[in-house]
Amino acid sequence: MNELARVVEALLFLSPEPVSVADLAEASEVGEGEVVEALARLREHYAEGFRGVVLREVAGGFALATDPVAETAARRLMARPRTPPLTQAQAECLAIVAYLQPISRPEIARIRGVASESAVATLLERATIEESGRSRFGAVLYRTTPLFERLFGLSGLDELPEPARFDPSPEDEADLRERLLRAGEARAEA
Amino acid sequence: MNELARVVEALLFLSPEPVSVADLAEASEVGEGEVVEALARLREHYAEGFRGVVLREVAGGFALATDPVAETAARRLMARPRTPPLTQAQAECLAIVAYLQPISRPEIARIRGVASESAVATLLERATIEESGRSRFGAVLYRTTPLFERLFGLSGLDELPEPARFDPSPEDEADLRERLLRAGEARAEA
Amino acid sequence: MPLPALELDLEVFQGPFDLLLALVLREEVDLLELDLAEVVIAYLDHLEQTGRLDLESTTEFLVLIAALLELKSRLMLPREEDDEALELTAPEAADELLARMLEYARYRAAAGHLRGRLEAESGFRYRSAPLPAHLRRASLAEARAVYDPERLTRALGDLLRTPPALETPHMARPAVSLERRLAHMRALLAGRGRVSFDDCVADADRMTEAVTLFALLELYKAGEAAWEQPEAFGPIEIRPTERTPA
Repeated sequence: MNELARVVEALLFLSPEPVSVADLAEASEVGEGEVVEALARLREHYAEGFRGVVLREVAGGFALATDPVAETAARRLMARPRTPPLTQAQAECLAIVAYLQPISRPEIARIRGVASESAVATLLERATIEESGRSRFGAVLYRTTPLFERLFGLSGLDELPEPARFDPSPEDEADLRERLLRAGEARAEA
Repeated sequence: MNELARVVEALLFLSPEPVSVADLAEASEVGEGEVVEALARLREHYAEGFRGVVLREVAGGFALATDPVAETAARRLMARPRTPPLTQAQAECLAIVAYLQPISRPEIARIRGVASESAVATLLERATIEESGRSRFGAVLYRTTPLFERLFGLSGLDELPEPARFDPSPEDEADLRERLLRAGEARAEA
Repeated sequence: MPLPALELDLEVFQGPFDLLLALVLREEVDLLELDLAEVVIAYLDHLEQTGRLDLESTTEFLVLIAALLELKSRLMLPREEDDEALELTAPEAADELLARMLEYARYRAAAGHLRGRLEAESGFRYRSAPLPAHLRRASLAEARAVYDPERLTRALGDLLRTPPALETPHMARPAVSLERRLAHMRALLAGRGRVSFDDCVADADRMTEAVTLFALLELYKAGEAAWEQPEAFGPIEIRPTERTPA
């Protein structure tokens, strides 16, 4: 490992948040290209599956994290609960904010069809979403945080799959329509 | 590196304090002899002078620490205040400390109605608040820092805006601390 | 319980719920004629009979019924000549209902994706150890004013607010409880005899107003109170009846 790679490793070890290539370059007083090279070297060292620590690209930067191989032991040592899993309501609110940000709570409720206060409050408390100004009608707007990207292992929001991927296929949609209509006809004949 | 060495590496990576062989053995559910062997393997990997992070044996156990090679760059990286937007939890904790300082963490939690460790830790980490002695019950007290005033463009704490504008019941004459605690307890019961 | 299994026996319709939806979509049943409260009650009865709560289908039901309610309320609104936004024809309403079902389906699936991702990430832990003391001091010289002090004052204002509070299981967590509004109205009626609805909701938000209206209906149903509204949009006068508990 050359000196720059060593410096970059140390910076990632120290920093409590993912560090961008630009920040690494500025701190090390080298060009971004050199940092990218040093990161590639580090990545070889930290190839997943060989070490207890892995190099990850999350939330617009790079970070070191433990390999899941150590999760059970880590839980015993740290006696700290992991982020609790999301309830269905929380997951839906988070998905809506992630894709439609900035978005207000009334809009979230409109899409979900139910009031979503408690789920939104929990997401705020856990800092996966945060306020982002107000709409022109005065409603608080929400967006996701860098912590969200880190917890979900996203290098950036553009890594979220296209929302259309989750739509029912045209066949399924047509199916749904037809199923409803058929039921209607059966009823009309009865 | 075998699996145990990987687990030990991960545990040392996560722990802010040196970890004893006994604790490493307990968390990994193996004998101390095996941990000592795994540490020997790790030591080869972390031989000083080759990595940005080194394995140290210090009072009380083993710890990972950065190599002095990165000292200057680390100083540069950390010297720049990190100022991402405040989350609601962070803004609330900071407001409580700013208006009521010095104040202890249990009191902050009582006012907010929820545990506030991670938000307080972030504010400490970003040096907008700092410890300021202990209460007579032994709890750590917090106050804002000069950096806080700088980041908020205040020339002194007396420049903090009057709470009246956002106060839902400005006619209430009780002491601010008392009112906040009262509202917090009502929230915790809700 | 799959939703189609819900059998309805309503004034204008008899049959399974999905058929009702189909008929509304094809405009064979007039949404204006349909008593949606009856649908809700039938659903609640059904839940009680089956004795178990399937969150998935309950959510689906809530989404559908909320959509129907909103569409119906828009159909019922008096049409203003100059306000085209309010004019929603039945086919438009039907299209919107279907579009809304599809939109919700999209985010429900996206939610599943996110949960999977979080699960897959659960083994990775990041280091959160504090910085060594000599690195901890951010340099004052590099600090610029980036935050608005008003953000703090606003947060303080939020903290001073006492919540209207209460907890209900899972999904809908109304911020206002029917019980409390009932107690509030009973207290007013016991204290003053006659009250106006406006008195009951003085300074209240819309949610509280809505729940208070439910509370009024409850009191009426229980025979505790009667009311009068002499003219449309005029004040509503409420008075206790003989059966009001002391």
